[in-house]
Amino acid sequence: MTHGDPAIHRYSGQAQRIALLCALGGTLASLVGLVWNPALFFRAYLVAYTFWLGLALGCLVLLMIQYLTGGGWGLLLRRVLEAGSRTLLPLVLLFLPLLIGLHSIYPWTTQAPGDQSGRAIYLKVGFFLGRAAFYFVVWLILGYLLNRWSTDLESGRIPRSTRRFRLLSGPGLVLYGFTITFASVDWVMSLEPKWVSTIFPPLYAVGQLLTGLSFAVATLLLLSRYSSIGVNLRPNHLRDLGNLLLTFVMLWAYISFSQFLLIWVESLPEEIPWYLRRTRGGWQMLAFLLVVFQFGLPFLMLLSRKVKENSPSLATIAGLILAMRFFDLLWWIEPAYPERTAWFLVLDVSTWIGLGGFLMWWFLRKLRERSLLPLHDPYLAHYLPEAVPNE
Amino acid sequence: MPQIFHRSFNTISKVSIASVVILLIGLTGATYVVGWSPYVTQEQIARVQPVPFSHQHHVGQLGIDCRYCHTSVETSAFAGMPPTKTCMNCHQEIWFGSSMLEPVRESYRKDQSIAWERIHNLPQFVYFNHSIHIHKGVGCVSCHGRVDQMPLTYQEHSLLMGWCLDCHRDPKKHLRPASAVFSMTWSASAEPSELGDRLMKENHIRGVEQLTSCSTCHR
Amino acid sequence: MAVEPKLHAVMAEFATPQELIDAVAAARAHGYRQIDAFTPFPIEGLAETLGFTGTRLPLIIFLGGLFGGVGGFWMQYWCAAINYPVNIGGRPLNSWPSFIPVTFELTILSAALVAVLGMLALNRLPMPYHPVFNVPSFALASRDRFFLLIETGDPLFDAESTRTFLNELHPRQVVDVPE
Amino acid sequence: MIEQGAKSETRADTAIPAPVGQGYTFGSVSDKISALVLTGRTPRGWWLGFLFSFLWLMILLYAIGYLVLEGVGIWGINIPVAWGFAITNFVWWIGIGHAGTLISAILLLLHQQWRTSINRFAEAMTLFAVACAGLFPLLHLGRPWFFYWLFPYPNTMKIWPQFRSPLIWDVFAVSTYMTVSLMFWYVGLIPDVATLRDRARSRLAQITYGILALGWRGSAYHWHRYEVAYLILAGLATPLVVSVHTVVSFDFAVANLPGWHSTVFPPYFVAGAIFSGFAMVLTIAIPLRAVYHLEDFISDWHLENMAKIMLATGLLVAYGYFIEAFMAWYGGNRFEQYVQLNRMFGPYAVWYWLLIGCNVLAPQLLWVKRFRRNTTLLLIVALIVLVGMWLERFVIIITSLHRDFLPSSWGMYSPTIWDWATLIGSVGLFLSLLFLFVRLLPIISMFEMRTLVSETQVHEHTARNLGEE
Repeated sequence: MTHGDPAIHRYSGQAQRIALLCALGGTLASLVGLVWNPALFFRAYLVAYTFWLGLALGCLVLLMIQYLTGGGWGLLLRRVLEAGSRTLLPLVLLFLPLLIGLHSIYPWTTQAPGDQSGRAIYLKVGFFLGRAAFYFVVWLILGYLLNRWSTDLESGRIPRSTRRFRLLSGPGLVLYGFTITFASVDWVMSLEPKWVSTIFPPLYAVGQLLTGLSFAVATLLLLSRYSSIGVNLRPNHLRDLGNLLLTFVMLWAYISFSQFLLIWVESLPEEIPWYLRRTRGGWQMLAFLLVVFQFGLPFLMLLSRKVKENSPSLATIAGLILAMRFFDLLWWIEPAYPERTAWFLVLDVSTWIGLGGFLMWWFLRKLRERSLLPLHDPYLAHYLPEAVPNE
Repeated sequence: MPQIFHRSFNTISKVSIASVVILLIGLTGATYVVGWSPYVTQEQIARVQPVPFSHQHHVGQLGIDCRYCHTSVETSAFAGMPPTKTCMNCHQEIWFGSSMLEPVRESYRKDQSIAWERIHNLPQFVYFNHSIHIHKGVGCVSCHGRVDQMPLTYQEHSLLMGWCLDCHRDPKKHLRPASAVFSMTWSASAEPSELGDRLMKENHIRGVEQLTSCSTCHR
Repeated sequence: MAVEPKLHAVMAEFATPQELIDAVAAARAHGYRQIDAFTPFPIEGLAETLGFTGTRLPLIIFLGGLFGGVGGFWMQYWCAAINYPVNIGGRPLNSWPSFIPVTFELTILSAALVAVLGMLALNRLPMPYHPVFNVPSFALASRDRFFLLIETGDPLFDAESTRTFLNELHPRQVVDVPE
Repeated sequence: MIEQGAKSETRADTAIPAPVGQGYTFGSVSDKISALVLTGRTPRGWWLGFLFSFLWLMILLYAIGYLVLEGVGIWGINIPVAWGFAITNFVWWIGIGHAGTLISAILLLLHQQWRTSINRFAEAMTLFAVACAGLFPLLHLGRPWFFYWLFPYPNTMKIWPQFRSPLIWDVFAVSTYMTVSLMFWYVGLIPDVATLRDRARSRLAQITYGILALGWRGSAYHWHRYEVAYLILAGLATPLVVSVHTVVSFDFAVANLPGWHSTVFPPYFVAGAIFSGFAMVLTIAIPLRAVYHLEDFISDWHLENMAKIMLATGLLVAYGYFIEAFMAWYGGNRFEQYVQLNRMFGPYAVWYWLLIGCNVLAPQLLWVKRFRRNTTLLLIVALIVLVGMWLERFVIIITSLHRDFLPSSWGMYSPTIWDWATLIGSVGLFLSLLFLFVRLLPIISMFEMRTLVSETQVHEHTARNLGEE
């Protein structure tokens, strides 16, 4: 099978080499960190892992959403989302280092809450591991089926209909909502075991969606720059993608602000420390940057039609949001630890790059396996008539 | 299709939109004018009393001190209205035959208070205390005006909450030494400009935040 | 009528949107500038074909929203922190997170008001009387007919030749629009 | 090619249905919709329905009159449950008022053409629901005639509203929502009212619709600015819709009360609002299309789409119930845990489980396509959801309030006949306005329908040409 023009192979080959270099460099730097200060390394690893897992799951969720809602944007992004969701498989293996460092990451593994709360039952290592296994099984099954059927659709092994995709996606989203709720509590919220916020799991999920979307948009626009993706991106396509980004940026800001306002106004002793830790000791600078670069600037830029219809500027905004997602997670996770050495930021970034380089290499390999547009999707003629191949 | 509206309706529609806007602005303005006017606040309106008592005569010409009649002003929330006995202290000697003073004598004979028409009336939900104001150095004249020039007593100020706040937000300008509290003619302009600051400190007057806290007046 | 009413424009009536779009393009190509088209629903690109270069409305609305937002926040700040600072539950006088909801609402309110009033004002509406309503068949402009109008004010306008020009576009009919 | 593509689709459900029935022209669309309004004869059913609603409206007026004379003591509220039916009804109505603008604005931005059939009456419904909603906090003030004290204006007291209070945020949110929704609705109406003006035969109708149409003549220049303004208005209304119920949720979540102070409240309330709003749209749309034979405009496909949105938002609401209970258990705050248990097993447990049945269980039927296509069943589910969403607000308010921190301050709440009269009366107000709207204004946007017809024609045209090649 031939997919797209050869340019994609040439450029993605280059990109893969860069990704591998990143993987090597980042991993080496991180290994130095591991030897030097294991606790610091594991925290950095948690930040990086949370980011890249968010990317994979964000892609998976968007994949299900676009099957349910339809629309041209779903067809344009589908292949990127599929390849993104396929990084889940290596991410299962990459979960193992977290297990090794469990004690230096989660305070509740060493000191039990010891009160009447459900935490005392919920936060136990065995239960924690069992839950993690469950989440991964659910996500892998969803990712596997959606990708498997997609190749089947392409090769004509199944009828030309997205019916089964939609039948899976509805319950799939419910399952995702259910698993991500507990996963967010397990992996991030429990870093400060006394802190409770009912909006945190939705916020975590929206963060993943934003990661997946900004990644997919940036990738698609980069691809369209270097090779033919099978259709010329027209202003209305770009506008739809830009509006989608705008919506998720606003959603992220809305949920983040709701949580902040409600906790700030109440100022309860079990809630407010979470924000106090994150708004002093230098962290307020990062908080400010997050507000400006993950919300303010993209929001204002994306209001403009001209910016949205300009592929490079839209790609830049998507890239900016993607980068800020990492710092957002950094801001969530790192301040949970009171003691800190000056080099933690370097370690965080190098681990992020190391892990990401490997996953991006994997992603590009998977992306090359299929055509860049779902040419056998029955809705292609409706949403992207100009992309229908002449048979 | 024939025209539904005559040519002039283009102008009429513009004029009517403009007049609705002007009318709304005018109505708002009128509400303000009426709401702050003596018609609502009763300020500057002298009221008819059972006996046409003149503060101008008693305070301005005869120089009787406020406290001669309003005895409890320094010690209680209410300044107090004098009993008829206070009037009779003098009026059994002078003007004892005046027909104008007949209600006073009758009140004294029957041992029944004179039903004065109350001038300064604050709502029930306001806790106002005369003594604290006197002791912190707020002169009578600040709120009641130049009663020594009032033939018939009237309300000098609006007594609206905003008027109270004018002073509570910036009390400095309205303070005077203890010796001048009951003076009708004392003027701050003759005094050194830092007097207000000094009195604020000497009289232990609290900060604006406490003076304007809701529960200072609404308890 | 004894006196022939003054002419406002000449108007051609079409049955389909495509015919109108073609006619507008032809009129523009012929050099007519003071023209207008009337349709029962918005047709994408028609205004541009007429020579409309775009509207300032989005900018005006943005400014309206900016005014509402900045003004809204300032109002709250001034009321709560400057004019009458009241201590409520120990919260800061400038409780900016608490001011966000009202700031947001006022931004939207102001922008929306500007959007509607600005749109009407730029369109010079309300205008209950307009010469085009003198044409009996114009009632169908809000149903299923499409009209092209060339005003007498146009430099190229000449009652006779303009009528001929319009007739060449194969309209359903060409009518005079009296003042 | 497209024809072939259509044939090669083996399953019917992959085809996207046309948003308007086959065979319509610009003219016939306009005629059919405007005829509902311009007809001289008023159907007997309309009179019956209107009289019935009007009677209920009279109940409301009577209840309000008595309330103004006697004060809020005629209601069942007292310490500790000071927020009774009035606030429940307020939140319920304002929630219902969310679907209209949501359908109009968000679906417009998402190019969802199926909105065209329902947006007009959904917007009208929004306005009437917000009017009903606005009534309750006013009546709850005790001295409703002083409502203007809530606005920041230079007053005799020289004080300002407390901008740190969510109750003031409410004033701004609700009044902004009312204003923007009204403008959005009216702007959408202008071209349609012009159609009515041009088609009306009676002088009175011509003048009335003529004034409302502002002299609209469909100039291409006007349409251009109109569309820009309408789109931007939609863009503004979308976050506004979300903000309104968010602010309503702040009324609760900002209070330091177990069961109220929960950070998930904003999105969970918004989802609930859309949930009940779509339930109300279905409740109106199903009888409306049956009575006026509007199946070509409001097809089963439209109803199914709304059912799907109801299912999705219903699941979000269920998530809200779940996450609150889970976090109460997980977090270990004893008061929070007590309130959760008290909700489930305390004196108001019946209402709690009833609401779970209405809001969580009943919508699960909508997973099945056959049920989504069954209008009777859909209507029943929608009605159940409306009841369920009312119960949700009732349970949130009553169960959190009736158990104070001190057991000595515990109490119970029972509504009086005046509570019920105001609730029923507000339904009367809503329905009366709706009946008037149906009779006097076009219930479906005619100019947008013409646009759809145009697109369908173009689509058919190109399809035919391509087929011939």
